[in-house]
Amino acid sequence: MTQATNSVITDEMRAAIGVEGPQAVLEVEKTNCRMFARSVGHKDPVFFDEAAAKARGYRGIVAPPGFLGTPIFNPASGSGGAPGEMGGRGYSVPYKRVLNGGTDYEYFPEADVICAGDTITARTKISGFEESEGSLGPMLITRRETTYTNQHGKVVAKMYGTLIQY
Amino acid sequence: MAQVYFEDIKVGDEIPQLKKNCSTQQLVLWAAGSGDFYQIHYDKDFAQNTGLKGLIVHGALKNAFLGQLLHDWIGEKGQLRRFGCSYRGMDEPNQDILCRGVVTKAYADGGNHFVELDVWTEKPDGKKTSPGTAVVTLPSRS
Amino acid sequence: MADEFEITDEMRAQFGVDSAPWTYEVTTTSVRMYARGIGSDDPVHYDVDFAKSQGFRSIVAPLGYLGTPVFLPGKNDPTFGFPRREGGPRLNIPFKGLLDGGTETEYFDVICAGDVLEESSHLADLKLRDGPRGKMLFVTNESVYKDKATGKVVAKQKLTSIHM
Amino acid sequence: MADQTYFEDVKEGQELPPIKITPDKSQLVKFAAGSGDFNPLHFDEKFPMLKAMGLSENIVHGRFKYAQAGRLVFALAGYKGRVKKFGVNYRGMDLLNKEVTAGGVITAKRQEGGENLVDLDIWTQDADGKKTTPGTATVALPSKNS
Repeated sequence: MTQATNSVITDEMRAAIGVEGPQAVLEVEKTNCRMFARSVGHKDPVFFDEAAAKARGYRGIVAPPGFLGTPIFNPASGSGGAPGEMGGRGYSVPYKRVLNGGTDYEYFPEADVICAGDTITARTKISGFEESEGSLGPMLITRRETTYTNQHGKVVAKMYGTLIQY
Repeated sequence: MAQVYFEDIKVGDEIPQLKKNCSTQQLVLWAAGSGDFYQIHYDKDFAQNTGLKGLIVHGALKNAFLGQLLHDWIGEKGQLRRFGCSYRGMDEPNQDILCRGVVTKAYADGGNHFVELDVWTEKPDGKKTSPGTAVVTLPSRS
Repeated sequence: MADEFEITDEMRAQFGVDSAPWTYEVTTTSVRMYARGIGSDDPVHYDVDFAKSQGFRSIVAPLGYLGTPVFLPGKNDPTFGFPRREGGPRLNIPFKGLLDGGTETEYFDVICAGDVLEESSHLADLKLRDGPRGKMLFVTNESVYKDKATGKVVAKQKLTSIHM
Repeated sequence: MADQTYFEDVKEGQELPPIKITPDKSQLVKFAAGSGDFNPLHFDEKFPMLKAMGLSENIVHGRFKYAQAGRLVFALAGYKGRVKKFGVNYRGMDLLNKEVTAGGVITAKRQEGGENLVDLDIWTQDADGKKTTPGTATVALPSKNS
């Protein structure tokens, strides 16, 4: 993170690194595990059939790769956005365009596997900023990390997201 | 599919490919499954008003395809530890999306047998639209 | 062929023949999704604590929503999600056109998130009418939804299709 | 949600406050997600069946209109009333981005089996006022005397 003279990274932004945002509660249910798996095209019965999943040693229907639960939607509170959304971070960036640069999912199967019936708490923090000059011009890359903890207090997954503003 | 073991693979091996082709219906199914109802994936007029040529496939869906590619390969005894990709290019509905993976590293650590891979989705012309990496563990025959 | 169509005794014999049961699940996320889908902002469909404060077991399924059929690849219709199952009436209908004629739901209890229902359907009615373009066959199937935990019938839904 | 309506509050001929909604594609896709009906007829303007029907615009799910009638009936019942029955017939199509209005009128009040029942004619109508989805409903309302 070199400090170019024209850097858009401010002290406020540096102070925001590592600060966890508000928690989001996500529900992992049979209906949404199946819907997610169906929409991807999965065929493995562990994502659909509770008896098959249990026969393979899981607590219930397994959450398919990339599915970390559905945020609780409530029109009254405007909630229901995916965890990892920025919200009011208390800083502004002089770029108007935003791209989702990519997403990585990390699982911790030794701790626990996410299954239908789980309630997951997710918290997102900024892990760093980078600046670069690409074909789109100068850009700010924001790296974010969301930690997913299940109802037994086990960290079951992390999501690493890259946001590109230019 | 037969279970793949750590001893069966070596660096440079390509894993079995997964071919996808998203109908407009699949994009709406994905909206339902993921909760991402952004209109550029199912409303052509909306997509064109944002400057796109037409509907595009959700990046996260291509990421989930890579999840399926890996899940189907590692079998019942394998474990998916990490996977993901960057979103570098757009894919359109009704066009083939080929999901691929190549082993880049294989090692044992702490009783687990790790395999690292480069994974990606590519268009019919070979352009990689979603390059990424993955880490899985496989069972060992020993 | 369609012009000479008449309802036969063989068809009438299908009345009341129950299909194999299928499980329908009502979950908090599925109730919220349906409520969003119909544009409702009534908190009784979204907020579990609020719904309980109003005397309900959990958030209330909006009217018309009787749960989501368990989806198993290859066993459910990929577009509509309904189960393709054994048993139930088999009608050999010669008409090509098909219209959704109507829906009627009878409730015997409030359906809430957490409910697991067992649904079974049967042929409830057949009517042949003369329409402007020839004969029209009205086929009404009735689905009966039982609470799996108590065995109590919580709702019945009639779906009428028009073949012409 | 409005205040609870009691049996004593309503009379024959009374109209219910209408519910209006103009379903855009996003709304119909959310309904597909909620209802499980993923027929492309409702979201893909290039779906061949649409052209075969002589249409260039997606059509609203019949069950979406049924659900709007359901919202109307549920609003009458309130949290203390119970909807006993509601049904509609699908008589005409509604198109995307056109206003759908759910309406109803009370046709009878009766007491039966210890319940205070209200019968209704219900419908949804299109932007031109045509009732494309007529039907009936029965609601049990609480009484102020109990």
